[in-house]
Amino acid sequence: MTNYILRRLIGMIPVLFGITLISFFVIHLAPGKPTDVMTDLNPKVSQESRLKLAELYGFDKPVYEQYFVWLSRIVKLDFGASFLDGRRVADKIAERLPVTIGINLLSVILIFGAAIPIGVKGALHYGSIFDRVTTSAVFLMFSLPSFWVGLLAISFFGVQMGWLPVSGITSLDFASYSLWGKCVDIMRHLILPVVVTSIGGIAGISRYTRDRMIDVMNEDYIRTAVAKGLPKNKVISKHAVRNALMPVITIAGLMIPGLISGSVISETIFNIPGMGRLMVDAVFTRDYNLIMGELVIVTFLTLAGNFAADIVYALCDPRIKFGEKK
Amino acid sequence: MKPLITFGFILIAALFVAAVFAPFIATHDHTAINIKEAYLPPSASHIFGTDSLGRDLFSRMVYASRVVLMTGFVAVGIAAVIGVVLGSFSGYFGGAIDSVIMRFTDMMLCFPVFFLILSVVAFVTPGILNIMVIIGCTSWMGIARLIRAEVLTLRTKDYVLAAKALGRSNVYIVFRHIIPNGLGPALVNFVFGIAGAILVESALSFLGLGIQPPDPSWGNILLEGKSGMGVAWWVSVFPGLAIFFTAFGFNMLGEGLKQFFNPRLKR
Amino acid sequence: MKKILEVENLRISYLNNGSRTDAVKDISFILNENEVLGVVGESGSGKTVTALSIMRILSHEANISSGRILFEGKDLLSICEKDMENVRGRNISMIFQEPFSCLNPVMTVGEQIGEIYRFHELSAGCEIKKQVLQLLEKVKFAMPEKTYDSYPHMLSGGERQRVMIAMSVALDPRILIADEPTTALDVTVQAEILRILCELKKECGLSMIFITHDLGIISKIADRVMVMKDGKIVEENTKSGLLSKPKEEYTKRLISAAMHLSSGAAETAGENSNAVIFEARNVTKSFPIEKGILRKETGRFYAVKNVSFAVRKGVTAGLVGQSGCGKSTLAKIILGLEKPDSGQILFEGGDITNFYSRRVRGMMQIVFQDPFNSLNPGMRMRDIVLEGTHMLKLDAGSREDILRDVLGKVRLSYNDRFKFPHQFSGGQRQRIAIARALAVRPSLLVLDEPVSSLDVLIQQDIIALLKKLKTEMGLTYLFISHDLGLIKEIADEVYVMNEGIIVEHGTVEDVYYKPKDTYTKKLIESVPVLTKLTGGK
Amino acid sequence: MTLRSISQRQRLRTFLPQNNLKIIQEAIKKIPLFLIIAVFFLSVVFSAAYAGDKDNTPNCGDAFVFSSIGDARTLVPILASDAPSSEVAGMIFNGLVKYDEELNIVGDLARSWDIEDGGCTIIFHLRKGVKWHDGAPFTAKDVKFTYEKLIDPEVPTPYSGDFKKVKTFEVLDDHTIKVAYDRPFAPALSTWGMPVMPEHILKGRDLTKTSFSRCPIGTGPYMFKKWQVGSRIDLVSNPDYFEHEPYITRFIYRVIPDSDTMFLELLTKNIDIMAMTPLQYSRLSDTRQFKKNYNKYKLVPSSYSYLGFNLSSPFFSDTRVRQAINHAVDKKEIIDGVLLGLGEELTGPFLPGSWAYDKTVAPVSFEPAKARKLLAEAGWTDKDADGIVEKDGKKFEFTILTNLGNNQRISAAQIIQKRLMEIGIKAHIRVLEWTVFINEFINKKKFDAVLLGWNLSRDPDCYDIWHSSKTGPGEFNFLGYNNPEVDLLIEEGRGTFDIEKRKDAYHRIQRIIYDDAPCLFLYAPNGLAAVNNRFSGIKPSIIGLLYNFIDWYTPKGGELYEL
Repeated sequence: MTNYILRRLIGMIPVLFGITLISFFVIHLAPGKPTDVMTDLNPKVSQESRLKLAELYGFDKPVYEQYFVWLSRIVKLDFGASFLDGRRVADKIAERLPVTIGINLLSVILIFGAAIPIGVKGALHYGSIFDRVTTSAVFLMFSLPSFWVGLLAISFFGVQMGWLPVSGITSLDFASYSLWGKCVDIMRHLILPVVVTSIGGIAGISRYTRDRMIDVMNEDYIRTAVAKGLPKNKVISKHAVRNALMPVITIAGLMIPGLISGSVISETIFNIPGMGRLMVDAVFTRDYNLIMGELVIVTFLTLAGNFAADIVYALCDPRIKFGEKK
Repeated sequence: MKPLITFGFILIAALFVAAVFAPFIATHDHTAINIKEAYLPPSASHIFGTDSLGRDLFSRMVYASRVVLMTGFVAVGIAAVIGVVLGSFSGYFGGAIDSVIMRFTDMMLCFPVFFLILSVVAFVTPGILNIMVIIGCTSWMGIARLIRAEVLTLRTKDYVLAAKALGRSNVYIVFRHIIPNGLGPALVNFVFGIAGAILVESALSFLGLGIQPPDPSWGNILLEGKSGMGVAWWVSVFPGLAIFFTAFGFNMLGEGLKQFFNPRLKR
Repeated sequence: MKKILEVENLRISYLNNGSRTDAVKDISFILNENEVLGVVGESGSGKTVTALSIMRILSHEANISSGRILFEGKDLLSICEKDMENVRGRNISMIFQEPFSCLNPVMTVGEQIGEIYRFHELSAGCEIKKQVLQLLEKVKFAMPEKTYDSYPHMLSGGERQRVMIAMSVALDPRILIADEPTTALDVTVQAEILRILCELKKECGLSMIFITHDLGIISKIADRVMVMKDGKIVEENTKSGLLSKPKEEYTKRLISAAMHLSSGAAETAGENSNAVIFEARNVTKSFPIEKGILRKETGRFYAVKNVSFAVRKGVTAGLVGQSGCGKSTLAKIILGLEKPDSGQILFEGGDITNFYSRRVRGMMQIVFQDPFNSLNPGMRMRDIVLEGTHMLKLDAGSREDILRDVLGKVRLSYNDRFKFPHQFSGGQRQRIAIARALAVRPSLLVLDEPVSSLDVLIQQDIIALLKKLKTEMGLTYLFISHDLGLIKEIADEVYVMNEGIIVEHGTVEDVYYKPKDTYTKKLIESVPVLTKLTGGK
Repeated sequence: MTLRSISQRQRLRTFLPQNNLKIIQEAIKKIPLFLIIAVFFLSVVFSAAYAGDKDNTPNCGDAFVFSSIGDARTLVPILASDAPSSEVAGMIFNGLVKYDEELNIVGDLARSWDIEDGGCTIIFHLRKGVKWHDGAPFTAKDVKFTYEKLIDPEVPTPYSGDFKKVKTFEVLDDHTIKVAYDRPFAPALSTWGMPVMPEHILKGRDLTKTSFSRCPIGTGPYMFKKWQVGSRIDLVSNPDYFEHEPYITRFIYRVIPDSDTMFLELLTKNIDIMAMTPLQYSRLSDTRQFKKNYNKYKLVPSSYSYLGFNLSSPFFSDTRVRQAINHAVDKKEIIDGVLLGLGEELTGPFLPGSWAYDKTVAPVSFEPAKARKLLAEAGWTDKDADGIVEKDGKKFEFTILTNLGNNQRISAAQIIQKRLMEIGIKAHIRVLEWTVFINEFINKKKFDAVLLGWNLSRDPDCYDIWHSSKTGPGEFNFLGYNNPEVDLLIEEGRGTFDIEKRKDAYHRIQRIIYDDAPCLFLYAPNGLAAVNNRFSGIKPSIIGLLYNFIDWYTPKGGELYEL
């Protein structure tokens, strides 16, 4: 087991390195530097002071040199400071990461919680009304543009009905609430964003589960289980579902990049200070340190996520020996 | 599932008809601005009503269907070509080629694709073609992995060995035996991909990086309608429904194709 | 003899994409207590569907249009699902053909067997483990403790079938239905399984329905025999009665085909010293076993160890061995599809180990086992057959002639040439594969288990066709099979292979009647030869 | 002044229309933003004058929730170049002087000042007894420290330009400062609205890295309390503020990136003030429930949008062509279409309603026929009758560039495109991301026409935009406008303190520029705001809404938030 883990970790490093290399050069393709953004067309700042500023931040050096400077700092886990307001990139990301991960975890739970039963039931009652209705409903949710749904949801639940808060993650006098009050408040704020972000994901997972379930139900060992006289629901829960759900775990691993990068749109609509929003602003203001910092963290978490998914999959499926070629 | 698939097929056919015969179907010149007729509700003269500049929404939507279809097909076309080629070669030749291609695919999969699209689109002038190319170049990984898995099984099939025994070259085998049989699942993925590409375009338009006015696209019409939701519901409802039905249609088509290629699903 | 199970005018039909086909057409039969009823028939004769209907585990496309299955006074087709669950496993149990996919890959063997006790609430936790271990000993597992905790993929085909048997007899059922339990297994393993089944039958007083297409097995263990064809019962009689005096024509043909295959009239062309067309000298081939972090090699698995043999023109060489003995790898090495680690390969005297010229490649062709896998489903028959002719640089007209000529030889109609593989039967597909090989006028034809996945009668046709072609076109065959009877019939000389080594070589006479090597002896004994019963040679 | 204007994210328009809470980078000329802000926030002209008038003594309490599209970047006042940072810093700091309700410059931290030897030296007399939020006394040393930081080359402040003109800066005693210039400099007085920073805290610290930017100490009416990055900043009233303790105890600055979500927050009373789009102002908010809770204010424009021509491009070097285009575009139609009528036509580079704007300059009439005649005169005729005029073989086809995210400008461009087509000119529209737009097109002069806007400050001095010396890369006269007469008038206007002389100069500038038509002056959008009606003491003026914020109060019992 351990040498499998070691091999995977060693495998991660080139990938991480590759991604940072590509993104560093892609970003530097674009015209304009952060210093331009800051002192943009401001007559007070003369041309030569703008060049001096560029030196200050090291933008005059060729791109690959900048990359090595940046890389040497990253190795020491120093992400540098954001050009916008001089704050450490690590702090800025640290503020936003928990919010995004929190929301995305909830939406993953919601996605799997809703999609798997739909998928399994759909497969068992193949072609029944339930199957047809859920399939079209699930595709309906997949095909709705998320920001349109978001705004409709807010104006209906938030404004007309007034049940849920409109945006943000905490209400105004949050500080004065009791601990329990705080939890309830945050929960009420998160209901809409989580639902909207997870609507798209349910279609993919439920369709995938349904196909796997149908395949597994045709397997011979299911027929053996029935021949052993096991009741139908036992056969399904003990044998069918367990075999069908294993590949679904790897799918969870693949969803992480989308989730961690945060749904920029729902963060904008629901006014949630998340990673997605941070990245969009960073891109517009050419905040290289912040963009690269966020890329490294998002990529690292994605690799870790995929790795964890593989481990869980290997634990569930005894056929996969760690590393040995069967 | 038969009715749903045929329903999906009809939707796609309707979309194609709208795109091809746009000039005939459109009731008005979609670029005609008429401030006096701004925000008119749907009526006999304007089937879908008018937008903030008084342009007929129905005509703009019909012309936009061309842009939407192009975005979908070109973007996913690029992704399919890259995916199929890389997938087949890494699956068929295996060894060093396989591990290099697969490492690269894993890397691209971990890559926060939306940011790449964001950064590139933000820096390159957001025209229709750029968006399609970018969406295409960042969504081929799924197809590549799928094709690689297919090719791995096809490679061991007896008719491939028989062809080798008959002295046929590797290239012949790949293009005559491997790819035709591998195309089935790729086609399914292709169709689902189109639905995805359409949604990505509408998301990009939301951030202002999608297809830029005055070229109409459902994304930017929807965005325009977003702020006027209270006043002119039709400016946002109709493009939203259009996106929904198109994506829904393609998904159903994909489901149908999947059952066609994997008979056991039909059972 | 008391009647334990009775089937009355059972009629079952299948509905797939609109068309309704009758799988079982009004059959009735009885099973007596403590009796083994052998059911014989080719694929598609409805024998498996009947068995599944007794256990009521038919797929939901099938629908039982009429008939009753009486067991202990109850009609199994009408009782509710709950009661049927009690019948399954406790009164009637069943074992299946494919050992590789019959066990849940992600559950340990102990768990899968223990599950039966738990659901039938027969005994408490720790008690169950003890009972399962006893069961495993009953089916001859050397170390039951180890097997208890191992997963299905760690066991061999034979072991898995024994686990299935253990499961089926766990609750001492009264009837055991066995649907071709040994077909997918090697001959030696087959014998073992049959021995275990007979012991269990005596010990627990089981009555059995044994379904198979191999009359050899029937002659060994069945008491009564029932022959089925296209959903009807053609003939039913005691074993000795049926085998010695078959009434129906179809039964006669089945018996003669089986007799022919197992005993095999050896019309070998005798020893002749034609020129050696193909020779392999101490060929070795091994595959790396990778372990550890960087997948470094920790050992090598030798598929072919130092094999030398020669094939003479016009002489059919037979290669016999059980699955996993390396005969397919050897076939691929001969055709240059795999590079040997060491050793030489000579063709008509020239050394072609490293380079197979176009000409040489054209002279040797191969026909594979699985008819469904050997033809590209997306190509028309005409293109498949002519696939190899690109080397001959012919114009369209002469290509058509070759097509017409070759199709004629394999008795396929010319106007089917635009059909796709899925429109042909298994036997026809194998003929197409042969036609494809013949189109390039090879001198050596390697046949890797060409007929083992076909029904007995169709096997007979293909073998007859191959013999005719050999004489007509002066072909040389290298016939590879695990079926000793088949080799005896078609081959002139025989090579016996075991774990990568050729253990014996000689003419058919020497190897079959005067086997020197112990492995060959054991192999020949375990073949259920029909002759013994009918008092033949 | 910067070009950023109403660009970047949809509408960076400050919620405080008019010249109140002006966006820093939109401050047009010499007058630093802070002077403007200080004026609008802190001037107590009214309450000071009628100190005695205490009939319904306003009580302290309640909270005021402010809404903004972007979060503040830094609260070090002299580094704050974006609107949110300056809005918050404006509540925490004071400048020496500020604007009052009628745009006159009045004292803030400076009690009074004397102008000597012909306007070249100003002596400020500072207010006594003023304390920093941490209790330390406010002295002239703080002003000196702020001045030195402003001209320090290491500090990346956008406001150093004006202070570099100062010849000498002397501290006479703890409460008097003498500033000397080499030439009379009209906007000089307004530059001293720049907020003063505490010397005893910031001495020797690097302003770009100091933690001060996250928790500032000022002299202003509100003290910093808490900052949740990306969502809100909490300020609390300063009990011993030198004018009087502000009645509203808590000031919460909320960040909501999406304007539609912001409007929904307004409807559910989660925010107390919002800068609205024309659509929200005119259509979405005329519901009974909205009127019950909110008052709407329409204020004097604080910026204008224009279609600027690259004067060195072959198409637009001829004045007649520019005038023809001026006739061809119907400005009224654009204002109705884009601003739903909530904007004013303008005939020159000054804000309608300000003293520098000459109302007598009549707008050019909308006559496509005259436009075609002018084009013909300039040699552009449609010989091959393909609907597009051409001149010596070259088709009149050009591209209008505008920036991403500003829907109003994109709609205006489409209307102009239609109108130009009617007189045979084919205009394409291309939308560019802001930084790409500035660096690749504006600075490198690679454009035919641009549709942009200027946010103007109160002082009409337009040296940086229209003076011919300001056409270098990165400077504002990128159209390349060069009119010696205008140059003279600009220098004259900024060289004298006498309002009448300046007014006469600017009126003549306006007439000349309007005739030259280097650009089409399209529209000046009105400021649109909605404020919760529980607050009393609101007096909208030419200078905006929140200039007397410290006098706002919620009558007893009307509070929405307890303390």
